[in-house]
Amino acid sequence: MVNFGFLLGHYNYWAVVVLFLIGLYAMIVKKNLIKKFMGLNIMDTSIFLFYISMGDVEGGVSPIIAHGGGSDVIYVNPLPSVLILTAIVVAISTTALALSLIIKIYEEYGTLDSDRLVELM
Amino acid sequence: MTWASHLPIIVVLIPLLTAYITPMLGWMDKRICNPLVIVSTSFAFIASLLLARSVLTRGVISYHMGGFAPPFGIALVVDYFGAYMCIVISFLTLMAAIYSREYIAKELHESKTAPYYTLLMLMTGGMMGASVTGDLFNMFVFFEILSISSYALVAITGKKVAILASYKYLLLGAIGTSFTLVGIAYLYILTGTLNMADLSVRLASLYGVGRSSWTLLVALAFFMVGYSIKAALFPLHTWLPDAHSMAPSSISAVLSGILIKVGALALIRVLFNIFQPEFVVETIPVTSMISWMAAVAIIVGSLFAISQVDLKRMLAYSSVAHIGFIILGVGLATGYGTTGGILHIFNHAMAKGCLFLCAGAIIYKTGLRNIDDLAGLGNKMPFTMAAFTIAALSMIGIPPTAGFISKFYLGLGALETGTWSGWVFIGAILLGSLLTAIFYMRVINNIYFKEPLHREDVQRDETPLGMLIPILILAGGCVIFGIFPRIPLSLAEPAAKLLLGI
Amino acid sequence: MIIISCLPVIALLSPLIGGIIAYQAGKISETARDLISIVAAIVSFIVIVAMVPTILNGNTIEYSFYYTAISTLPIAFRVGPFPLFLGLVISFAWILSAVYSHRYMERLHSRNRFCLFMSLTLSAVIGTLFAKNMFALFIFFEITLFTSYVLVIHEETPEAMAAGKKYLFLGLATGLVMFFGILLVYLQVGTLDLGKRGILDGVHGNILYVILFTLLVGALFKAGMFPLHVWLHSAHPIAPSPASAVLSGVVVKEGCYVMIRILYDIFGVNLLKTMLVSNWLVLLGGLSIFFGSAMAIRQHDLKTMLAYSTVSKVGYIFLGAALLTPTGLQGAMVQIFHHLLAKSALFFCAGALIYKAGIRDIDQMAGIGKKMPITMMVFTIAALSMIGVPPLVGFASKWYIVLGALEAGRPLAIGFGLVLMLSSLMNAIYFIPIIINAFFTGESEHGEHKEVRPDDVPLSMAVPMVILAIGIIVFGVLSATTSVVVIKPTVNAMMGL
Amino acid sequence: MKIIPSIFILFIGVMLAAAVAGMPEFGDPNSPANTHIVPYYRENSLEETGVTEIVTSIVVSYRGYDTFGEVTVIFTAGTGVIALLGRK
Repeated sequence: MVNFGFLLGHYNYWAVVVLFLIGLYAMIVKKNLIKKFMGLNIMDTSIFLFYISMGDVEGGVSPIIAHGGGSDVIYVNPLPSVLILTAIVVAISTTALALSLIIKIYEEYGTLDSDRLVELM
Repeated sequence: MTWASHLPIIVVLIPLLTAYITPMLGWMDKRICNPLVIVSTSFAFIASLLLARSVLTRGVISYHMGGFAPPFGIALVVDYFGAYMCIVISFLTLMAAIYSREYIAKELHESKTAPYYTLLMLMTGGMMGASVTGDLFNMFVFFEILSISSYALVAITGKKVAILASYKYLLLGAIGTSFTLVGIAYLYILTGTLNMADLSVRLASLYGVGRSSWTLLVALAFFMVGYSIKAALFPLHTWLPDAHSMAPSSISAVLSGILIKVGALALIRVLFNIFQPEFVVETIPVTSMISWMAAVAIIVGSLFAISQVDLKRMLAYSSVAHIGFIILGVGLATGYGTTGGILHIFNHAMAKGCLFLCAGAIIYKTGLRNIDDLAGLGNKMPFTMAAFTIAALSMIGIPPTAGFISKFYLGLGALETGTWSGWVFIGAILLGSLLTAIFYMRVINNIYFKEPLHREDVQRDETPLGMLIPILILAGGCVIFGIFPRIPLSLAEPAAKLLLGI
Repeated sequence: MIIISCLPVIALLSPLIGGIIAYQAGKISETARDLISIVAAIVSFIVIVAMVPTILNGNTIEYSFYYTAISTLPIAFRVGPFPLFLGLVISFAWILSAVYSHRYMERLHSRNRFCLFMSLTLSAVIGTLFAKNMFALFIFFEITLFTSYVLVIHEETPEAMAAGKKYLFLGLATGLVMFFGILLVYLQVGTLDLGKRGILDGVHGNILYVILFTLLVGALFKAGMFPLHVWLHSAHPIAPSPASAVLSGVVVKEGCYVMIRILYDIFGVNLLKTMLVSNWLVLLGGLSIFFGSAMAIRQHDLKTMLAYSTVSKVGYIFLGAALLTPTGLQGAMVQIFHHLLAKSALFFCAGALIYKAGIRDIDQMAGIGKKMPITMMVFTIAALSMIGVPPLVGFASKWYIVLGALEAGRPLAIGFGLVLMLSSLMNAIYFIPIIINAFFTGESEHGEHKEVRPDDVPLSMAVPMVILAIGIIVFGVLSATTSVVVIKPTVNAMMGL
Repeated sequence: MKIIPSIFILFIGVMLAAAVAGMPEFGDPNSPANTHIVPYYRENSLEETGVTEIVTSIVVSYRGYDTFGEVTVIFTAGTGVIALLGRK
């Protein structure tokens, strides 16, 4: 019944799905603010992986045009790499801001436990 | 190639470049920041007006960044809606910038002045960029500029509660970002393009074809969730009341007035520019789904607002309700309805901007935040309170204020659908209007018709002129555009028609 | 012939601007403030008078602001005979009210605000009268709600705030219902113009009943008709007396006016006849007459009694209009004029009693007629007119309504005759004892007015009252003439005859 | 306590799985992503931008505007961090 070819043909994507869910789960369920953000980073990383995966081409080489490179050379798709460069920077920026917020929260409240914070608020 | 043809990029670059200069100048002398920002936003405002004029005369403008043709390079596409948003954004930011001069001097520590203005400009640039872009990924990037700067601005006062509010906002916002990123990836993997116009063409061939339509639907769902978080559409609004009430009032005005509307803009772009109206209205009824959500948002947001004691929190919940009005209008996907939704973006920006600025003025002068303590302010700050009243009436939708016109269009749009759900929607609109009246009239009654607790409360002590001017301009706008609504309608109507393809 | 003229706009703007100037002037001098607001009302009156010849010659005056509002729905004005004469009487009553309030208000607080919102209310009422389309009409209709709300809660006591809350929120809710009806009309026929009689002609089906119901809810709320009267008996008495007079005399008439426009201009007589709703509407009017009178009898507070009496009189107006016959409509119109004069006079009298003797209760009025003869004479004339005693104008109105009922058909006429007799009787039950008590009974021992010297109200309060009383008599005597000259042509025009 | 998040996660997982089911296979050279725009870059980027590395040419030329936005995002985050943690 199960089409293993289909499953295997998408194995990278399945990994991405699992990673995404782990990240999302951590983000929702974990009480520690830093762990929540680690969850977010896992989620983001899974998306990066996904972008890279979809750019891959069977037997492709990195997209650098060798001098006189013929048209028969297969390159991997460069566009997702470009997008992911930007997305990584965005994720880093968000994380930087989040961590500085967390530092402030710890200074002000003395705890990073989200339940405690709700009480203190 | 005259300079006028570069207007689409100019409106984005003015605030962003100002943002880059501000810290340098602020390092030399902090007093320069404010005039610089005011001048720059004024230019952005003028540029937006020129942009709108050229869109009105020459139709939709497509601007190729770096001269690369659209599917390969990034194209900026300014349609009526984009130009309209630019005007709203630059106008309200200008008001907030003028207001900030005196407000920020008291509210913020001196060392934060330069970062404040830098972030304000970045946020404006981000909103402008998101409004004029024709590229899906580019919109994501600009959304991040505006989101990250708004997270920082919410927390900029450094107050305990503000930091936590900002964290909450950031957490949800980051989830929204990730979701939209997934949506973009799915669309890209199906079509291989990121340009909105190209996407809409290439997606059209995929509707209902095999399993790839599943991916399509999931992508749509992820976009909806992601941008609904940014737009604070119920039930994803939970970050909004904290963030908007804890931010400095000038920022609250911008956040509530336009930032969430940019989220609505993204929703509109995804629904009508990327996915075609026929698909989202008929094939799968996404629009009617978000309309239902918006109708619930109107009622629930208003009910929550009624139960608030803190003035700014009440205003924040009112924003939840009014983003519902906007999204409802969009989701109706009829000529009148979508026009009403788009028109309400402008009307709500003015009214809610004015209200938040007034709330800021009250806090500035008296330090009061609690609605029950506001007695006697009608005599103490007559102009501010008059502006507050006008803006509140506009929120309720009392003629001849601007809110009435958007209510009229939304109502017509709901009836125009001709279905029973249209009758439910108009019920929600009217009930929402009545509920809005309940909580705004409570404030107005407190201001004018209640004995103040202390004698000194009735001494005349008006808001400083620098803060009063933007308040009065916005309140005046609420009335003027209620009597002369054709001015915003001249852009809103073609915008809706173009989006819906009618 | 249509004549483009900005006179309606001036009539509308002069109280608006005058009120704002008066508000500012009031910070310096109270007399100047009152003078300015009186002058503003007089200007408005004169402007309306200036339109009379044009209208009597069979022309219409129009004015519209281009670029206002939405494409097919400009904020525009059109003055025909009916709005004109109603406007004439209203602005005249307003002058009297402004004169009256000069002395009356001096014991109350926030006088500047009161003056401002009186003027704004006048402005909004005139806007409602002269509106060309339902859109503009609704705009002014809603503004009236807000401006009159401030008048209702003027005292700022908890009771006043509660009454105001009821008034405002019910008004908003019913206004929204009416708004819904307007949207329905606009979507059905694409116009809201009130000029063509029966713009809904050609629309079929149940939607018509929905539209009729929703539109009438808004209008009848403002008019204080029976099921929607719940705010009236608390809001009108609690306001200061000059405000009660204009609320009961004018703002309620605004609701009646809108009701008539809905019935005759949006639906039209023919359509209403095919809809077969006339009898139900007449029944509603009859209920209102009964209920208002019955409740009035039970009251001890004079102003509350007068407020309930308003509910009953609005029933007459509605009933007359709902008969859908020319004479019935004529009766309704005369009743509008009559009630405007008489109820204003009665509330002025009630105000005078409060001002001079501190009396609010009917039982305390024994013997007051000897001390305040002018007040009580005016009261008597107005009350007799309310009961429908012949030479007075109230009789004329009832007479026409009866005739209208006869035109509509025999069963209706008999039924209505009964209603009329009963309600006249009820009116007599609650008015006559007061009069007898005031003039022919000795002073009651618990009256608060013992120390009142035997003098009457000041001149500035007496004159408006007397003018109104004279008006009641004169129009009653001349009712045949006025109805031929003024009302009959108007009615014919509205009926499309 | 953790049941509701789990159900939510499961729901998202099902959606993601459905989406994966509709995607072209991993590494498929004929997928739309690999055939629509990318060939243009392969053929024209060298002469239009003069850069042999296609990724670089896209980053700085074709999608240079995105990169400008990306720099701005970093700038934003930097300003934000300064605003939050900067000297008191």
